[in-house]
Amino acid sequence: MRSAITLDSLMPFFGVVVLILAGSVFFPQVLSAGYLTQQLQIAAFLGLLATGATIVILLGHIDLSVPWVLTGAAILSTALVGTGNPVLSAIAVPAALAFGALIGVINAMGVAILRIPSMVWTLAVNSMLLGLAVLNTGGFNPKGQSSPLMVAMASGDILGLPISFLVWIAISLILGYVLTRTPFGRYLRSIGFNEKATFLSGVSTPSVLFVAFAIAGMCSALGGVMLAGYANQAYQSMGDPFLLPTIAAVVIGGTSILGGRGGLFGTIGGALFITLLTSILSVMQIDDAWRNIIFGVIILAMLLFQTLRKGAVA
Amino acid sequence: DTYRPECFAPAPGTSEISYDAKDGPYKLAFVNGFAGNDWRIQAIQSAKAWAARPENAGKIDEFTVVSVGNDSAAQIAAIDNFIAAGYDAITFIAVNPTAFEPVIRRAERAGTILVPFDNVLDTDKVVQVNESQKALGALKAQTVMDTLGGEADKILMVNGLPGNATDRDRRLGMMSVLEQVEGLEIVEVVGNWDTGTSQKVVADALATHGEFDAVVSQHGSAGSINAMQAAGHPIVPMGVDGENGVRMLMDELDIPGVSASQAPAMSAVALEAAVALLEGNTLPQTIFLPIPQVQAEALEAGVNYFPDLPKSFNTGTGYAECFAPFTPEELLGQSPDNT
Amino acid sequence: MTDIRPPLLEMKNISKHFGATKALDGVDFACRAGEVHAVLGENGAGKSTLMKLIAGVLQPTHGQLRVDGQDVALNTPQDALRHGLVCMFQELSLVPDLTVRENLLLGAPGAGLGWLRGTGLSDAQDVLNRIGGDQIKMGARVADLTLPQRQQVEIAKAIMKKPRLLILDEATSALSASVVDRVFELVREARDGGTAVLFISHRFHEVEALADRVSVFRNGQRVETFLKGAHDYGEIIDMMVGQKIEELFPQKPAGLSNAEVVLDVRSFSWEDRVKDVSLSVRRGQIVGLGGLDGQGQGAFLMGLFGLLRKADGTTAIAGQTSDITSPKVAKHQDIALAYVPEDRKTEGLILDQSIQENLELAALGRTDLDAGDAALYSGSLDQLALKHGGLDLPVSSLSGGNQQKVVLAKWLALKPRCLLLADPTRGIDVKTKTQIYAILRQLADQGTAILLLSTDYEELIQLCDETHVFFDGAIVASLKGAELTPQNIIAATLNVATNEAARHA
Amino acid sequence: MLDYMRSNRREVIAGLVLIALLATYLGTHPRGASTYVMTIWANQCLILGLAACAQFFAVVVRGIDLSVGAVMALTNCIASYLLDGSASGIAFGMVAVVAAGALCGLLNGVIIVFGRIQPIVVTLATASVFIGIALLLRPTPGGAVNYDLADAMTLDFLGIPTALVITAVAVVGFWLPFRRTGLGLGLYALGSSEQAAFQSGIDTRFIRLAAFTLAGLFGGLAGLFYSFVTTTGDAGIAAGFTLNSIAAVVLGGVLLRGGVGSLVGALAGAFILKTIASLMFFSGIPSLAQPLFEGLILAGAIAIGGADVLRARNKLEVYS
Ligand SMILES: Nc1ncnc2c1ncn2[C@@H]1O[C@H](COP(=O)(O)OP(=O)(O)OP(=O)(O)O)[C@@H](O)[C@H]1O
Ligand SMILES: Nc1ncnc2c1ncn2[C@@H]1O[C@H](COP(=O)(O)OP(=O)(O)OP(=O)(O)O)[C@@H](O)[C@H]1O
Ligand SMILES: O[C@@H]1[C@@H](O)[C@H](O)OC[C@H]1O
Ligand SMILES: [Mg+2]
Ligand SMILES: [Mg+2]
Repeated sequence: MRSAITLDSLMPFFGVVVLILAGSVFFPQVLSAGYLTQQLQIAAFLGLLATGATIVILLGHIDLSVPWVLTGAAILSTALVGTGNPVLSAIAVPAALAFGALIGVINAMGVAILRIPSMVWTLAVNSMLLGLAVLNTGGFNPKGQSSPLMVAMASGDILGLPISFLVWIAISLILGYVLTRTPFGRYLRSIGFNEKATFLSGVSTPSVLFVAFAIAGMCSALGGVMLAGYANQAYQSMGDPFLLPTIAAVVIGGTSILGGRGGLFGTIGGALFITLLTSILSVMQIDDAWRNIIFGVIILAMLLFQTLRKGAVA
Repeated sequence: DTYRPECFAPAPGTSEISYDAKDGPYKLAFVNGFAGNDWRIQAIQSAKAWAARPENAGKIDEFTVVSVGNDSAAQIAAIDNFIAAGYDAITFIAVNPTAFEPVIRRAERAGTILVPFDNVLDTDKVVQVNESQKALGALKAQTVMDTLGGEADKILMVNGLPGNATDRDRRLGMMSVLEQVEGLEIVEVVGNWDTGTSQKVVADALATHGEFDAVVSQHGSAGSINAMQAAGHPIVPMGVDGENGVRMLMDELDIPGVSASQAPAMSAVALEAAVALLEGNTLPQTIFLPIPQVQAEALEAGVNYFPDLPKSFNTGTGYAECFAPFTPEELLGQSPDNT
Repeated sequence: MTDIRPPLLEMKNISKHFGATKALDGVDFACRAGEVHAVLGENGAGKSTLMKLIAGVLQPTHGQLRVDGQDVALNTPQDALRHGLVCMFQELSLVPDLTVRENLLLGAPGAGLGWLRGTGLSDAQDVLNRIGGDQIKMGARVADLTLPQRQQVEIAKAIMKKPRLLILDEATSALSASVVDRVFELVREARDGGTAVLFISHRFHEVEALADRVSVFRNGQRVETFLKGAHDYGEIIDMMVGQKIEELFPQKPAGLSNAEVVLDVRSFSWEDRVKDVSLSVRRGQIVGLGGLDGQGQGAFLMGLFGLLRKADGTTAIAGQTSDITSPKVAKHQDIALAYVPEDRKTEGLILDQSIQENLELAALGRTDLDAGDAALYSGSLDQLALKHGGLDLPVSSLSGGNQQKVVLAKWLALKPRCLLLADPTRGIDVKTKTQIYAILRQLADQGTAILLLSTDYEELIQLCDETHVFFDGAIVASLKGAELTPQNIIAATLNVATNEAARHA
Repeated sequence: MLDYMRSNRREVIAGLVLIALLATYLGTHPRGASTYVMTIWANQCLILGLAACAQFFAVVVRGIDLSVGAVMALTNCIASYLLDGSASGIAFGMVAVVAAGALCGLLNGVIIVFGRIQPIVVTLATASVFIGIALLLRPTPGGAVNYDLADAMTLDFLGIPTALVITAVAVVGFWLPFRRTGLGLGLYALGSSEQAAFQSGIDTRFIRLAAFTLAGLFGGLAGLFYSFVTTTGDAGIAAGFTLNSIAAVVLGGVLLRGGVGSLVGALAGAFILKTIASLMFFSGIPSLAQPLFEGLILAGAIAIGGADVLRARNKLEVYS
């Protein structure tokens, strides 16, 4: 079994260190435990989404329904809690996860059965979810609220470490195990490289796609639940700012956008890196235009660095 | 004199506009930009609630609402379509303040009245309904400075979505007050009008800049308050927007300051203005609606905020000076299938 | 033949390394105008690598190339084309989504980025006509052509460039004997006109028929170059493999007619591509499937493996009727079918993954096996003598023959009751073939039902106990024993002569 | 004819879907089919159409360009400075705007080819940079485009919408001849099989650079035409166009795996997408239900293309 920790996946962690050091030149507080744990807490939201995205990208696909799966899960869970009914409140989180899984299954139906490119099918699913959310908000609008559990998951801490971060890492570990130590993980990457040959090896490739998209949907939903816990509410479009950073985090983490190659370890670094970069650009009060430019240039620099290193080895 | 100035208050120095009266009932359309946004959804609901009120329903032949997304070309096309279809008046929230000059000319030729609101146009050719964005910003800043007795060392300003004229003007309004304060350090972050984003950037600002004497924030302010709570930041005066959740927090935590909002019910006022114009009345070219605002002390559950409604609900359910504000039931009871 | 001019192409002390693999190691090689120079060697000997250096696809790690005695650097295929060096690759250089015409235009001499004129198209059409490709429509998408048709187009595309040096790297592997003959005629003509030809084939009789000179390669080195006829077949094989090969084909056991039936297929039909095919395989038998390409035999194998929707007919394995709806069902221990697909690179293997991972992939889904257990594979890997630099290297680093060994080993790990093979020895060297034949025969003896689709009638005759020949979706002849002759097979293939007798319901 | 339809099945399906949608739209429109209505429709369609053309050039070489919208935003902002004033100034301005787009594309291409990074990732990053520059130029929307020019480009010509004339010129004047050049064929070859293209002696690097430069150029054209329609510059327009351009090419029968499809298909896909959105105007669908319906129709249109595979009788066919 090849190690999940490659040089590629270590890159973003180096990047994180560089960012912290560079940031601390302007703001010594960047080195404080408070600031750093806060980044861990916030990175968890992006991290969870990127975890799901990694799985789908390893398959050689992409999931553009992340934003409104996230929003939908947040609306659903807060609505259930908002009913005040203890039973409905208790199932809020599981229901949101089930919703995520369901959307994942719908995504997979288009991709695995109808063979529609995931890039457009999941986009279409995203628009339908947006439509559902708009219709729902407009028609009957239940009072929404986050449950104490949701708030704790997003904002609580254990021994100084944010629970959101611990949840993210726990899920990464579990899924990391699944990816590297189980047939499912092997199938996933095989499909990412060559779906036809995997199918011909007697693998039910559609099932793998279904499970993978369902897991990704659940990750997005969990991200939505947590974000609702963090903001203590759900709101339309809460997922929109996450789409491109999610993909960026996965790629920066060394997972090939073509599928097959990569893993969750790098994604952890990628999510931390993107979160920290965004945060530092924000606290430096850099003008929006320059924030965009610097963000793009740094991502490019990271990518070029990765390929240059490979070039040097070959 | 212009028509009902207590509601359709003229902006300073604005001109007046009137058209020849037309007989009703009228064909009206509301062309929204992006739909997946709580404020906009409520604006649509307000418009429909207005059209459903008996005193208005009789004047309306047809009322159509469409949302086109964040694409000014698509919005231009939608408006052109309603012009082509012979609509009498079209209200819209402009995706872009400078893109509608040719449409205005085409509407004029066809005799269709355009009434932009909320995100309005850089034009003096049509009647526009809005609150003064600068005044909205200034109000928040002025209130917190007054609460602080006019002195402060450091203030946090949470801005909206960059690239929008409303964001720009609200910021300018805040700046106009804050720049007068001697020795004041202003820390600006970009919250994108989004609760979650605001919460993140405020959390970061608190972690790196320490404590602030006050906070002024645009849409999404609940995030700012959440972040301060999480960081154990002391209660300081705040100027915030009018989302239900913000008012709940402000009341619960006894945060001094003001909650002032851009009210989505503005969509109804815009329709009211359109009908007034169709009936031959004269209106100011730029209308500055009275800014719905509540001083922190005056917050009261069930009156100016609603614990039973979602936090993302916008409390701006009406402009009392124009017509009786919509009750939440009136807005939410609107079934989605009676356009 | 005395020629004082420098050779058309000369290679001096050429090496090509891929990481630790030395594909070529200090090779000196020359090819003269007006000769057909055969390059022989087992899989992985470095033949294709040598050709790719000449074609500008690869660049040497060390060494120098000369054209007409002048040092040249061939950094891209364009550089090679400029010197008149044209290669027909083992992996075809046709663009699948473009039409035949467009492919020819792309490769036409002088075709740049600008306006394309049809220059050379009529030459190409002439070539196609001459080599039996007159059926191929200029407007057909290459992806829709059969492999032999693609090879014909590739040949036309190469010849229309009027090469000074023409490389045929297993360019005729899928062509039937009669077409190969016509291609050879064309090649000889070109040679007589002064073209140098480098010819690679694993079919010895083709070398025999075409070559003037022969170079034998082994392990990245040139062993010897000699005029054809200087060494006999046995000697050449010894040179190639570095050891003696006693018998290519294993001995066929006698008297199987009443052995138990392992695989029994009744009335298998699918669309109008496979028509009412029935056959059975007994213990100890290897059953061949012959026929021209595209007559339904390939589809039939696919159907048995559960790849075709709405196929009719029944399949029984060891007396147990099974409904096989997908490869996953097919490989389940209750059925235990294995299928070695035609295209090992895209269907048989996951090239980017390691040899180990490829070996495990089929066994992974079997609850009764531990895919990680090396013992599952070691037996067949030893028997097939897989040549590799470590099981954790990507399978793409193996030569074609060794890749095929991995595909076989991956399926043999499942101890299949029935093995379906789609032309498993195409492009495979003689030694590897012997190894594969031996293992197939041994499996058959142990009771595995083996269905072998082959384009090589030697195999159908020498290895198979019975051969069914397909034509237009149906079996038109079932030959065994003394009936298994080249004449009968070819006749059946074309569905001429005594076909009535062989047709059964 | 039948042969043509079979080999261009995807474009034919897209065309039929478009005709059906357009008929529905015109059928529900109170004004019906008229030059005015067609002009409004065609303007919108052409903007996304040009964006889809940009995406097409990236996709046909097996890439994705996530910077299409950003290039539009940037060129739109540039146009808002250059398209007002003297006639010669405007002429220069138009060239400069398109050239700026091509330059963006070239930059993408250079990073992709020489940095050996996946296009989707490169353009994700460069999009951020382009938007940043656009925001430097136009922190908030503003500037102006000469109204006469804008009118000339966005109204009609002898009763035919100018946008449709431009579409026809793009197809007949550019695409059909282009398809018969070595470059045009090379794009397909590269996208269909890079290995085969390379071994056929095609300069794959140059072709890929050219493809992304063309993508940028069409992005610039989209930005330019957007400027004519909106007569102003806005840095915030990127988001919608990028993803829609991808949906458009797929609807138009261009395969994301490269090598298959045409500019005509890309245009048809874009027109379909915009017609779906226009259907909402007079559909009578409740306003808050419109986004859902739009999503459903989009998904339906996409699924029509996908349903094809359910007919495949050979399970391996779906993997190609
Ligand atoms: N791109 C590559 N990367 C790594 N190793 C390679 C590569 N190409 C070829 N090799 C190795 O170089 C050696 C020579 O391969 P080559 O393809 O030249 O053999 P060949 O003689 O043509 O074999 P065959 O008869 O199977 O075609 C083999 O060991 C092969 O594994
Ligand atoms: N006209 C056609 N209609 C449907 N499918 C076709 C057609 N032509 C080829 N195919 C596909 O190609 C596959 C190969 O089947 P075919 O019968 O041509 O194989 P074959 O004769 O055994 O070829 P080979 O000898 O190369 O293995 C079939 O599964 C089938 O799906
Ligand atoms: O005016 C703004 C409105 O246009 C937007 O949709 O929501 C936030 C408001 O502040
Ligand atoms: Mg109170
Ligand atoms: Mg070879």
